[in-house]
Amino acid sequence: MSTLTPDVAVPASETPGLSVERTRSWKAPIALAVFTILALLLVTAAHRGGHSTFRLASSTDFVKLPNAVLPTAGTGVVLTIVLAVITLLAAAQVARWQKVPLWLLAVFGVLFFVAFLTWAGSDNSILVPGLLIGSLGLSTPLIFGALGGVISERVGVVNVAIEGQLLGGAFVSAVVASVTGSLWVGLVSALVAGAVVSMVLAVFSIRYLVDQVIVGVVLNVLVTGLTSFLYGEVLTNSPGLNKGLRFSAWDIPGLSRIPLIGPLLFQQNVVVYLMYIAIAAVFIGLFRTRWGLRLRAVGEHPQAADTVGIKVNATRFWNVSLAGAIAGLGGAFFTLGDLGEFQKEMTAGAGYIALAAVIFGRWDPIRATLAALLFGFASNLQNVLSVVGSPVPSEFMLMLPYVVTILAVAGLVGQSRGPAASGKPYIKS
Amino acid sequence: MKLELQGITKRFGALTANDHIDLTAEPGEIHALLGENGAGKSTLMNVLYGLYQADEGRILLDDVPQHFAGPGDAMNAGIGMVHQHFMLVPVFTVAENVMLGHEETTFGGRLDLPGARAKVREISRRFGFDVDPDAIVEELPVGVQQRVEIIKALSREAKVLIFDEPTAVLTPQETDELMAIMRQLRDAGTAIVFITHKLREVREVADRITVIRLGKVVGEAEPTASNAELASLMVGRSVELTVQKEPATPGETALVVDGLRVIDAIGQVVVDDVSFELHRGEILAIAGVQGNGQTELTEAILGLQDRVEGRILLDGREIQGQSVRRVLDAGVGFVPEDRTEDGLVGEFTIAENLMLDRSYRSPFVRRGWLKLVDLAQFAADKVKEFDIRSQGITTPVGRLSGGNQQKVVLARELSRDLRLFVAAQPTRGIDVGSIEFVHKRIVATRDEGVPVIVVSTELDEVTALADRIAVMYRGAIVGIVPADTPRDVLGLMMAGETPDAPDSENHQKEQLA
Amino acid sequence: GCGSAPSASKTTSASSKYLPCMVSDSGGFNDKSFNELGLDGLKEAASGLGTSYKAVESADQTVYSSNITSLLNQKCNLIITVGYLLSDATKTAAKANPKTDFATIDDNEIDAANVRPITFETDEAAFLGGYAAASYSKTGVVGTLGGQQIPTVTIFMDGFADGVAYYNQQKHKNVKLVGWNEKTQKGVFTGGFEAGTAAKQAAQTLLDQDADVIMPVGGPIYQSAAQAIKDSKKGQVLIGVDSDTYQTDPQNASLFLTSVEKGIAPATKAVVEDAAKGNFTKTPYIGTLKNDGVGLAPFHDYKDKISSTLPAELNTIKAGIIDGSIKVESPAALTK
Amino acid sequence: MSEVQPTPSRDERSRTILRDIVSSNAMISVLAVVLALVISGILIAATDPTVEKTSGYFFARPGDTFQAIWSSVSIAYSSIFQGAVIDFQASTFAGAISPLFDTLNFAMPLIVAGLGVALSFRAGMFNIGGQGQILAGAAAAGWVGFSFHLPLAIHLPLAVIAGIVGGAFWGFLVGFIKARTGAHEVILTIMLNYVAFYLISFMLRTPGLLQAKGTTNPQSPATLPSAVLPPLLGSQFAVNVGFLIVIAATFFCSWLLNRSSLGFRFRAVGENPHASRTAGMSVKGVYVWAMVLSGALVGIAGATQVLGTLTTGFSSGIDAGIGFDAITVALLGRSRPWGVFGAGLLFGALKAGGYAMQAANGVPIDIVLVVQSLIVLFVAAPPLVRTIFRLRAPGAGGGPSTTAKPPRRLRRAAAESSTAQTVEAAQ
Ligand SMILES: Nc1ncnc2c1ncn2[C@@H]1O[C@H](COP(=O)(O)OP(=O)(O)OP(=O)(O)O)[C@@H](O)[C@H]1O
Ligand SMILES: Nc1ncnc2c1ncn2[C@@H]1O[C@H](COP(=O)(O)OP(=O)(O)OP(=O)(O)O)[C@@H](O)[C@H]1O
Ligand SMILES: [Mg+2]
Ligand SMILES: [Mg+2]
Repeated sequence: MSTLTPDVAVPASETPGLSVERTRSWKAPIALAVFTILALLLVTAAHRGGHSTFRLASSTDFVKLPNAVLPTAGTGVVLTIVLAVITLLAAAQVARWQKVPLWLLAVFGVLFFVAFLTWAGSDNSILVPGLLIGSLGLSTPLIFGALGGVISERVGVVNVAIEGQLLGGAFVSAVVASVTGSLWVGLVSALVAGAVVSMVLAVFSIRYLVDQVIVGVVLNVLVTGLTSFLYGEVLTNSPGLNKGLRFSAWDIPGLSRIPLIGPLLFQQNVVVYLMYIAIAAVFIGLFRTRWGLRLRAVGEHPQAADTVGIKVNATRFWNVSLAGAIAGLGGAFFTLGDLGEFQKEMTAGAGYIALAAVIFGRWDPIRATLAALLFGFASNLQNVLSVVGSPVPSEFMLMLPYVVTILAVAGLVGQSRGPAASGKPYIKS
Repeated sequence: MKLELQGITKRFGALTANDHIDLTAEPGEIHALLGENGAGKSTLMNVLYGLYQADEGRILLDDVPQHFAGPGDAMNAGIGMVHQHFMLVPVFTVAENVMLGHEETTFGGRLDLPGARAKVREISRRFGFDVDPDAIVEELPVGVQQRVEIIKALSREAKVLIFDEPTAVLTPQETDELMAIMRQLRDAGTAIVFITHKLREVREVADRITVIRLGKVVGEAEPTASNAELASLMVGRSVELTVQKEPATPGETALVVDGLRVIDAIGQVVVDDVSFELHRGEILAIAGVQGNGQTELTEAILGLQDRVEGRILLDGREIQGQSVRRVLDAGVGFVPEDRTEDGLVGEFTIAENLMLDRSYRSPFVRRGWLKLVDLAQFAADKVKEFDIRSQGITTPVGRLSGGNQQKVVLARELSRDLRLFVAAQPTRGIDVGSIEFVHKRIVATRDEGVPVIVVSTELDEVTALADRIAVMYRGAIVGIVPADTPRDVLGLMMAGETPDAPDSENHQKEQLA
Repeated sequence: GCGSAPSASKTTSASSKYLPCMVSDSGGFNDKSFNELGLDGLKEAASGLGTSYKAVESADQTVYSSNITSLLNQKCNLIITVGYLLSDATKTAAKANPKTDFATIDDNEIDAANVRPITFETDEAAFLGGYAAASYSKTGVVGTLGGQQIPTVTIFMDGFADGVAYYNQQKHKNVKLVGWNEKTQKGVFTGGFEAGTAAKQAAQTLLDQDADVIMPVGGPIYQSAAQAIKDSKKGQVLIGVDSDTYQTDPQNASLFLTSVEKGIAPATKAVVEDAAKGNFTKTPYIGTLKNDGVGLAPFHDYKDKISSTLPAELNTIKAGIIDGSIKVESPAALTK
Repeated sequence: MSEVQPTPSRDERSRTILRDIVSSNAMISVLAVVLALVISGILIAATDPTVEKTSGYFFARPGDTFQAIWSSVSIAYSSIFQGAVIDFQASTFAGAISPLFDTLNFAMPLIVAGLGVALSFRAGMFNIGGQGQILAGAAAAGWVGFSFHLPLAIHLPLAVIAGIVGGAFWGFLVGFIKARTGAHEVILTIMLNYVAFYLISFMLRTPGLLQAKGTTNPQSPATLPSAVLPPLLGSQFAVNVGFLIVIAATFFCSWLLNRSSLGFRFRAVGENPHASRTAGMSVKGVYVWAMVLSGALVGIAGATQVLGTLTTGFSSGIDAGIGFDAITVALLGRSRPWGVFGAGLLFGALKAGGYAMQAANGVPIDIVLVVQSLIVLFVAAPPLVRTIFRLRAPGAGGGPSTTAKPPRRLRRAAAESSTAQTVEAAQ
């Protein structure tokens, strides 16, 4: 070493270790306090008596958990006290210059929902598995879309076209399954349809350097127009093209008998199981394999990838296509996995919500999945609450998931950093 | 391995960036490639590395003609390149960066990260680097990042190594270390092509020197050639290499920085209790290895930092805690370190960039209207005055060369009534001719009685421009010393050691007296 | 103006040149609801009369009047507008084109010589549906859900609620209705008229409340409810709305206990035929139980599964409603 | 010391000019429209029942198939023309040109909303929230329009201003939240669309808010005559005074972006927020202002909807998809005010013509979406169009550059000063 190190050595590897000024943000305790006060208002000003029943198992479950019957007022008071205690704990934590741990926030969130449901479900019963299963169903296409979005953006192409990919997948899978009579062929055709939409995105943004957001938006319009046109001109006149075939649910032996979890996760149809696989595959693939390493390199620093011999634009093209294929599967959920028939504009903005989940989930497959689940939960909560007769007008209940998303994005996520080269075309001489 | 380039020609549209260039690098030789900005050096190397396809000419390795369709081919043939702008993925770890492109995998296609780590450690040990394979690249100092680039090339067993301006971002010490590494590699039989603007380095390390200008080889030189000879070969005319300036005549105190602390987004104290005073008509150079708080210091003065404590008084008025606009209005001129990112709007025209900091009121705005005629006149004047070479004032600045971009920034910042001028890395990455010009303007500004702060990691520049030198280390000022302080003392200070002179401020005062 | 269009259109011989036309509301003609049924009626009438017809869809409410204008340019003799949202556009166009006949479905506010309103007292039929549902239910819970909370939807739900209540009162039972509270006018809505995951989950929440008879009101959303029922595999049933869905949707036929029919297709057909024969009148066509303009469809597959006395009870109730001894009330009902 | 540029010979220059015209943006746009129409024509023909029938015996009598294809497509497109430009079957001159005014009427909200979206684009933001902003604008304008009894001179402007304020407020929410918390405007605008929709739906069915008296339908009362935008050219033509507002808005945007200091800051922040901040601009302020102005412009579209297009009371579908159409309009217009104006006219014509086509031969209106999106795609990718039509690329500066040209006056001033320079250099 002596020959190599000059006399006045600055050990170059030594990062200047700086002292750290601790920061504290009162955002979290304040938010908790607001919700605690809300809970307090519910149990006092909007007092409701009676009993609230939480049914933990539906009648077909293998293991029947007992119902939880809670006195509405009493439970409300107790939970409000617990919420207040958590708020104080959080405040104390911040006062001691420490961050409020995420799990505490999670516990608070769950308890608040329980408190709210108890209040809203006064003299009524709420089927908890139903609430959760419904949430999963509403989330499934969002998760597929979000996974497609994550892959595409990670490789450097902003994917606003998720809506188009979902819709394309839904349309083609319904038609192909009807024509061939095979659900499986339909499923594969959804992959292809999503990939084709994506390829248009890829060709225009990579080959022709058109702004990716522009292509995405326009593709959504194009696919909406095309499917609606064909639906009106062709499908409605030949019902044989839109027979409404569906996958039925498969119980996974053993697993499906686990109380609560079993019916929720393991009595689903194949599209949902494919979703589990997709989540795991995308997560492992992105962070543990050569494919993921290269993909992320291309999305972060395409020149660097190019200089080590990775074909940037080819990588982008194929991965964007793959992303479309995954989103196309989500489209198949609308038809083959859920409703059977294709309906005009049946995705109803799910692609945009999936896009929001991608950003909300900070371009991470797991977080994006969680974001999509949150959205599905909020949507289904709305359903459940309006059934148990919550006194809030239906429109405000319908607004709930969107407001929750705004609050979450504004309050929790804030500025987030996407893949550095996302949205930028790679131009090589 | 012997590298030979024969008659390489590369055209970009009408522009011939390389015009029949011949170049040979023998094994065990460091071949320096000198040339002004835009001379065509990087283009030539990119052709060699398979990033560009040559329009004419051939590449031979050990006398075998090669065809490189992409960098992959070049790498497989044994060519490695340390790029002018690092080609590292910032969010990846060192090991991931090193393995990228030739990853080993274990069962099921999983990445063999342990293998990559081992490789990084092995190469580090061989060359005496100290690089943690699991460190995230963007968190590493530039010097270390460059080592990662070298490890990357070595991990692929490169026999021909190209260094494209590797020293532009290094401290003198790091530069020395790098040159030691280059010698070591050379001695191991690697053929090295070394590109730089810095004549001192060339003479120190090169075995052979080729100079190109406007895409053509204009001559070869021996390492013994004088700076002036090399410079005039490069530029095609004689250049002044030292800054001509009269001794400073400092006036009253203009800027007082007192107990300044800056805390960054993750809570680190990046500027730690910095205090100094600055007089009218004086240049204070802030030296230091990059990343020791200089950037944040200048940004804090300008009001760009969010969490700042302490006081900054300009002519007795507090400017700390003010908005950037207020600070600019108070008469601060600022040349940011990263001109394309912070100094210019690339898609805007030269004229529009020249009014960027005066978009609220006169002289270019009246009652919400832009005064385009006045602006055009002003821009035309400035283009002439600062010799900004372009097709005209409506050229988007993104299309200008780096030196000309910097001139646009300078023209803008120096055309207000200044009470303080702060220039961060004013000559980074620009050519000798432009450096000369920029230095002259800075000194002229001082001579008008404006206090000037120059931040530079180049010791040459620091010593040439400064009336006093402040050295920063880990966010604090290690000492403020006179301009004639020897380089090695400055080097030690940059490494965090307090200067020998027990009381440098006293020394300074003596000088003033 | 009518230009070269034969003004002799009111004679039977020229009926092949009679051109009846229709404008949908923003739901479009594939809404599995009134737009589609209206079009069906128009098609039937046209083929019966041996004429052609024109139908235009409105993508949104701002194009109602320009669609009507387009049809006027096509020299239509009768323009039927579907849905109360087209009421104002119809009124304006009718005033400006007194020579063209108009008919408007689900709206009775226009009073003009060349406009014939077509409306339905749907709550009367829904009352029967509610009663039948309550009678059939084994769990003691029945449900309903809507697309959007608008009168043409809630009128079904109100009638249904009254029917359930009447059953409870008559039989001293306590069948519970979920998804709609007539008093507070609050309930479960999917937010739109699309069949889809959202609609399916909304239906599922009703099933989760143990409802075993569900009446989804809002075009195709019943399809989602059908999927929810199939998935739950517990043999719940549906009550269709608008048409006899047992016949219009064979795929899901086995799920339909019955349907609350709103005779849009026959009404439209009758109005077109009247007009083509020169019998156009401004007198509203009001579909009621009395004139069989609304009604309860047969029980089809469930004939043998319902209580044996139910048909008779329903007949009595029907008579009661017709003679006014049984009151059906809905805030959504058009002022009679 | 200015750069010595080789001046091209006159001959060479004129050849370049010719080539640039052929492959210029205008030409590309025309070809893009042609291409989009051709593709949509194929779709129309392929799904036409007669074509399908005749193709069954194609090999026996191919002529029938071609005849069917030709008639399906030609009828479709001639009815578009008839519905959007000139109705050559009309008996009167007024009747013949009245489709032109239908086009203007449809274009009106598309242009203003497109301007709003374009403005946000130029400030570096993506406003997908047109739907919400139109709803907010329409609700506010509508409420003022039906609630107060005032003279026309006061009432009408007041209602329009209310629409502007409504849209601006909905835009402000986005800008404000983004500036305060850094939340992504794409998420915010999407979510606020839904919030607006449900909020307006609720208000429309709640007596005392927006619901018309004496009805249970979720519909607002009719706009009072004193707040209705009067027809511009007499009542036989669809276009109303709102079009003047739209023209004024276009002039305003053009001024704002090219000649005002606020617009200068919008563009600077849009291109490079870091440099803008370093140059003392308030980036957050720009976010807020840009979204406020963007929302205000979109709000005008809401106002013209309820004060001009549909004055008989509106429901929650009053946005009519314009918020999303506006995005394609802004894109086609390359975010430049007069470009947006032109794009809005084109899309207005397609919409007017599309409905006429639907009425004439039953081609679903959705085909218009296909045409629109194809046009935007092709316009955005000149090289593709050139490849298809085998055109040569223009000299320099072709490519998909979306950078705005500098304002013309600046260019002229620059030309003067640079000639002065060359003269000096020559001496
Ligand atoms: N995209 C472009 N379009 C047109 N001309 C360009 C473009 N990029 C660069 N140029 C021109 O090429 C020349 C050199 O540019 P370049 O940025 O390579 O210079 P450089 O070598 O970095 O010089 P400097 O030392 O000033 O940094 C300039 O005259 C510039 O105007
Ligand atoms: N991709 C490109 N397109 C057009 N012109 C280019 C391109 N790359 C380089 N040039 C031009 O080629 C010339 C040579 O550039 P090159 O980067 O090789 O210079 P250099 O000698 O490396 O300069 P520097 O010292 O600034 O790195 C410049 O005028 C530059 O503008
Ligand atoms: Mg270079
Ligand atoms: Mg350069």
